[in-house]
Amino acid sequence: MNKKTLFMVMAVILIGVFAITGCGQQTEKSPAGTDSDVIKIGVYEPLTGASAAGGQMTLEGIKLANEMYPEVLGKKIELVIEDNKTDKTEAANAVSRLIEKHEVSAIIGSYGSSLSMGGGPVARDAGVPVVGCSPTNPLVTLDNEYYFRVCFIDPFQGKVVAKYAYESLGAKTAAIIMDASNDYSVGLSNFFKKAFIEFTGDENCIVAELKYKTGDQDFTGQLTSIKELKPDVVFAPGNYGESAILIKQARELGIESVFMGGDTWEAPEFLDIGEAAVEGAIFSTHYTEEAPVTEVSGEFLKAFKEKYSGNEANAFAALGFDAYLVVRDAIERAGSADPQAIRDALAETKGFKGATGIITLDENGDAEKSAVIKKVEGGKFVFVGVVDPE
Amino acid sequence: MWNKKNLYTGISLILFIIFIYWADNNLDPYKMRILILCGIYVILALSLNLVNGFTGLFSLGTAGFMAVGAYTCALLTMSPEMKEMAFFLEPLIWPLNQIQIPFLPALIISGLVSAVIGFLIAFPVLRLKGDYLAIATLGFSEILRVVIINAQSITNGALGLKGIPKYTTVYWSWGLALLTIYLMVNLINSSYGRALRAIREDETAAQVMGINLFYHKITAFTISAFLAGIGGALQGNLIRTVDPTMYVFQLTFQILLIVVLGGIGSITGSVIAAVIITVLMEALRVVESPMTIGPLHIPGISGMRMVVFSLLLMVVILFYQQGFMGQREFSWDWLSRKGRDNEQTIGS
Amino acid sequence: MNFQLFLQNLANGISLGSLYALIAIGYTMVYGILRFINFAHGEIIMLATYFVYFGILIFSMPWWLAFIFSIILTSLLGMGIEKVAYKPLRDSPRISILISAIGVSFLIQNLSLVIFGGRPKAFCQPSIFTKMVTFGNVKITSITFITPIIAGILLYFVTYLVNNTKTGMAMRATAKDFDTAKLMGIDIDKIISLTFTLGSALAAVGGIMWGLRYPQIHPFIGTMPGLKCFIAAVVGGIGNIPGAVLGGFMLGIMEIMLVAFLPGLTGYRDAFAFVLLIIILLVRPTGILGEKIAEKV
Amino acid sequence: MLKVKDLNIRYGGIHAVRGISFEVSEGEIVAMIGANGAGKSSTLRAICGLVKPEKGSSINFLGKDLTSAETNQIVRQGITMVPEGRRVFPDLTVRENLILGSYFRKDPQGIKEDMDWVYEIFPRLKERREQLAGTLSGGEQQMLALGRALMSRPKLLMMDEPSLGLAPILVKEIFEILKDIHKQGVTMLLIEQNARMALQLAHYGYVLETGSIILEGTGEELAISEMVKKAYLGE
Amino acid sequence: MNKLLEVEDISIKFGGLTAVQNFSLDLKPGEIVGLIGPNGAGKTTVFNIITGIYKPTSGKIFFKGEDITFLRPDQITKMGIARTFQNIRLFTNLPVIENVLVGQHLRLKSSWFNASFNTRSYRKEEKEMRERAFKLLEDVGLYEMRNEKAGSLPYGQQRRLEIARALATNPELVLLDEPAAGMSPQESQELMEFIREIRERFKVTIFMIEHHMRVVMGICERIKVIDHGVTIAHGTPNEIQNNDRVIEAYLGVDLNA
Repeated sequence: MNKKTLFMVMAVILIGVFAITGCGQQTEKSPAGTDSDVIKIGVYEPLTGASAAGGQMTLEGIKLANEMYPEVLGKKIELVIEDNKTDKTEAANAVSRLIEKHEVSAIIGSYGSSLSMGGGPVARDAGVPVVGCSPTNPLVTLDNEYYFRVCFIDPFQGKVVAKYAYESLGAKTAAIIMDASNDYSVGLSNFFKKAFIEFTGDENCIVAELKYKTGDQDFTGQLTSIKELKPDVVFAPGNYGESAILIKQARELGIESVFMGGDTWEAPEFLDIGEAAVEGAIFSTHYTEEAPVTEVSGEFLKAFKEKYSGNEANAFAALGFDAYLVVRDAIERAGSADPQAIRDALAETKGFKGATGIITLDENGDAEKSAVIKKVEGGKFVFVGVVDPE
Repeated sequence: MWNKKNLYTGISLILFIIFIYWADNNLDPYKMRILILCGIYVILALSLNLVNGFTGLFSLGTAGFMAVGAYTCALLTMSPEMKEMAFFLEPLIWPLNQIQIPFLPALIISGLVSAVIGFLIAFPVLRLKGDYLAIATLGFSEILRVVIINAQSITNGALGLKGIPKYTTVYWSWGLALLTIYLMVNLINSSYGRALRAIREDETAAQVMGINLFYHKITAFTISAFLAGIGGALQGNLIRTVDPTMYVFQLTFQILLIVVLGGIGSITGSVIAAVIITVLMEALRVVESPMTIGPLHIPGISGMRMVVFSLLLMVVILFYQQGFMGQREFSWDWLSRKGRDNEQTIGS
Repeated sequence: MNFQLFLQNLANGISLGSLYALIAIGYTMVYGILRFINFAHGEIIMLATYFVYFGILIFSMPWWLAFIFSIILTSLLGMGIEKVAYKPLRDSPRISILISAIGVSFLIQNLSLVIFGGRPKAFCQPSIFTKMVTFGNVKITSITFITPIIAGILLYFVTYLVNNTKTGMAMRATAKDFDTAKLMGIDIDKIISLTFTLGSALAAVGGIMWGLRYPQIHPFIGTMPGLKCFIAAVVGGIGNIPGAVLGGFMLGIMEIMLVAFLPGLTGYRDAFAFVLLIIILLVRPTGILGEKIAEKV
Repeated sequence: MLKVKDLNIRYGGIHAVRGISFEVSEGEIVAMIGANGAGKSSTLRAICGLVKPEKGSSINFLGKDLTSAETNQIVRQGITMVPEGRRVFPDLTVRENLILGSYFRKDPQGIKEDMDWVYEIFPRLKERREQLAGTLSGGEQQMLALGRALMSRPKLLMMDEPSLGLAPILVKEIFEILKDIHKQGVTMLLIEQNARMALQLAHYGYVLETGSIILEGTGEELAISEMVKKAYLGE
Repeated sequence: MNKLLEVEDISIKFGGLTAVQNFSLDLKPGEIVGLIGPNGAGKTTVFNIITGIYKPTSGKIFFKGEDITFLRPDQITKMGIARTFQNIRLFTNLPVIENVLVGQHLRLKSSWFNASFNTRSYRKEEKEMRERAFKLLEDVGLYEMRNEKAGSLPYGQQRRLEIARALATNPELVLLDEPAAGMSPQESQELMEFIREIRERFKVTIFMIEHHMRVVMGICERIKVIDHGVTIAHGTPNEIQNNDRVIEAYLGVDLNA
């Protein structure tokens, strides 16, 4: 017994030490990408865990872009994909692994602002640029000159929806139901509130502010108290699953207000789960297929339908697609696979034509672009307008 | 004999410190990161083992205490400017928005705050036993998380904190891990440790031996909360951003896995398992990436790692309940012939 | 708050509570016999909804057939889990079984994630479950009526089984005392396995009703209902079948009322359930309807 | 009928039963007496499979080897035991307890007859048949435990300390009933501390001390043996 | 003070059942007193009440003149009452030496902090504790086995160890619950010697439950007999042996009488 245990302990310690120190020996040390004929781009996305859906959708877009544009500077682009398990620690580890073990030139990711914030500091310390696809929390790029994103941010989106509600719908009162455990939902709700008060000039235009938590399924308690107040619009950004059920329950209770939300709603499951109840729901998003902003949009749509037969392209896939293209464009302009050069080129991105629109990165690394407003009609997402950044 | 053992211990300690120093200068940041995490998980595993393994109280509250520690430390070490930027929805309350203190006092305060909360929770909860205790501590951990989500002017709610200074180095993590191991070994071998193990073996008999059950349990629980708070703080300052979604039950599961695998009630086991699991967590990324064996191309299946770990836990608990070490501890006697003979007679 | 609003909230509470009650029956049954918390109950619920989903999607079954298919498959699965993960540990410390249960729960969750993917899927909603009934200003969907009726039928069925059949007696005997039950010639392995199978079937029914009410399924939907229904079962008196139903309704109604009357606290809804659990455990650990268990020194 | 050979039982480091051998013949009442911890209960528990004896032990019943059989199978062979401390199911009614006694039987007619028979022997149980067993007095519980055992229509009835915790008058009553039951053709093996009474009832007896049989003989022989008194009261 | 322990009229009810009724007892320092009675008579319950595990429904208990009726078990042990259990409750996974050391924990002065940092003052105390423990183990003849797991000792030695553990708390009164249960006549004989010895050496009073009459009769100065929770006799061993009610309670009534 004792001998066995001793042996085992020894073995285990050996394995541990080897695993830590030995991993690196397989990869030959060579300055990133200079003489190799591939350029590596890392991807870290939540492929498992609570945000797996978003990560998987984004990845579809990234992979599609890689298939369509597999080369830059005459070299092949290789995607290195790591799962961050919807876990911050893992996200940081994944980024570190991409940089150290795979020596990637640039990184794409991640769905979920909090995961992006997990990876951010690691990339900054290593001096490798990261382009986010859909992390809309302003904190992501804040104080991090190596982090960029191809999406607009929450303050802008919240404002866009408020503007549309006030100007186009003529709304005077609004109720807010937010997912308090979801930074996206909290951020959007707050900026919507600020903007809506500003537009209406009425301090009391927000008639109710209620909360729920990711994973909740029953919202009747919150909704019943809204019913009495009869607000013109209900702003309820959140995960599409919960939001669809929320709207469904609202309709069952006889609430007739217009429901509004953000880009997360643009998923086929939102329609599947919400069925007839989500008819008339309005949200802001990144792009539209009805009115392709650029020629790339059309190209993307066509390719997406071919590759993922039958599936409608969604905003996350489109953003993933764009993030890849923005990185590729930066590499091209930098003329090298050196991370620092790529970062500098990224910071200069201006008027890049992506699938989701024309992207210009501002001094924070955030995309300045127009938002699209869509509405659910006849079981489909229908384009109703564009709101430009001021 | 005693001196010889101390000598061995001293030599291995020096070797280990040299290794750390070497690693710090030679390993790339990715490997260092894992090495640092190993140290943090050692602390966390010992924290859970003190309560679950040595005192026999099945607690599942680690994630909650880690959250308390991480948030406390983050709020104390972040610069006022960073705080102002991060709290863009609702400002941070005074005086937290003005404070910035060095890492060491912040760490200690984090541990203390976590300990105080652990103490307050222990009061009602420790009257429960077995799986009720488990579910109640799990409940408290979840309640702490809900509070963090909702107390926006202190924790920034779901937005989390960002821009926490990077203080956690390998010296901090392994330094504290070694200190924790040292204290834990002393504690467990001391009269208090014996009292805790006696409680685990037989509560009634322990009580009749004059051991005040409640006092000892609550102290063990509080110490455990303290250590979990320290571990959480170190982790927070390593990742440099915290938010409530980090502290879900999955985190406790990971630490429980370490404790069970190493042996419920063995410090040595916890330390070894903490290192193995942390390294495996990374090494097993292989099973998730696409593989090509000859003509066979296996697409990567993400999520396999967690499947492997769940399976591992079940296999250990079903077929090898003792884990690596059972309740045994490493000792230099193992290496000498005499000690081995001695061990065998005990085992028979 | 006017009276109609109160009624509406009450209806909402009953709707949620009846779902809790339905799931809690299965929980309490398993606990009653084995005296351990089946952590994996929530995951069994989740799998049941997926079975329905795939029954309809792959085998193009009509919804009712898919329901039956799912209930059968889930029962078999429950039986399998008991055989593999719990039976070998029957003589081990209770904590080992609890750890094993946590392992099973994580294993199922992660395996589902690998197999089914993380994207939420829409659960089928046959129209008879979604009809609206209106009383004045109070609106109620038909499922709100159907769930309590099913809960009632199952409550009656399970109570009848446990109280009036030989098998039920054997279950109660096994719950009290393994050795003496064996002396009666009862094959306790069989009885425990049967209990688990039945408990899983009840979980499947609960899961299906849950899916009909909240038609979104993903690998994590079982977790919260699992925990909440455990709380409901404890509140009612764990091991006590009518208690589980009572606890379920209480928890559902209280949750809704908390949200309705104290809108400032809506964010603390989950915390409320856990606080309730801890209070009950401390004040009356046997629950509202539970019998007193004298502890032997 | 029952042959036990070289029975050894160990719990951890404790050697509870040390290689005892004995027999019970059909139609007999055999008593096993001895102080607490002498290994009597362990012997009975091993016979019905509730504890596993060491290798080399052999338990044979009506020619069948039962050494490593499962309890429920052993019970089906016709052995039943009234456990120490009665162990009735407290939250089942008297009637339900009795039905459980006949759990594995498939002859409804026979079960009904036996039920009537048990009610005949214990009229008090009949009066209380819908009461929860937990609400019965100690003596009534003992009757119920006995009745429950009879419901399996056993060939061999084993009793573990039927007089435990009962008032002398009740003990006497129980023993009278045991006599009656025996007259109906049930073989019995009983463990008792209440030595005098047990030996008066038994045809043959064994005296156990610390896991070994130190004395055996017919009931009368043992009843007048000074050794027995010594073993109990000391000198 | 000539009374060490006074038990005044204690009764306890579990549900409707009276397990012990009006039990009284006086113990003088240095006595060995036995408590006997058939199985299930309520003997262990009396022990459980004295040591605080059960609270009596009525009645009072005084130890060295102080009311200890409602103290916690650990407080009672601290006052100087130690006990063993009928079905040996050692800390089976701990070594023999640690079982004894646990018994000394209640006299520990050092704090958690001192213990964790293994300070000089703690080391000194630990050393003293160990020395005392070694001495105790020598006295009871278990020194050689000090590093064995308690659970792996032979039965007889486990019994001894349990007594040693009780003595480690430095008691004035030791309650022994069937110390000779499961022992061979030879072992019982040794045990009797042992109990006498520890009384002399540790200056303790002993109150014991025993089934083995040979043991009880051999060493007890006074004996109390209870049956069904009621005291049925009280006296010297000789008186008890010839008491009809006792014989009846033990050997049972005559069926033919």
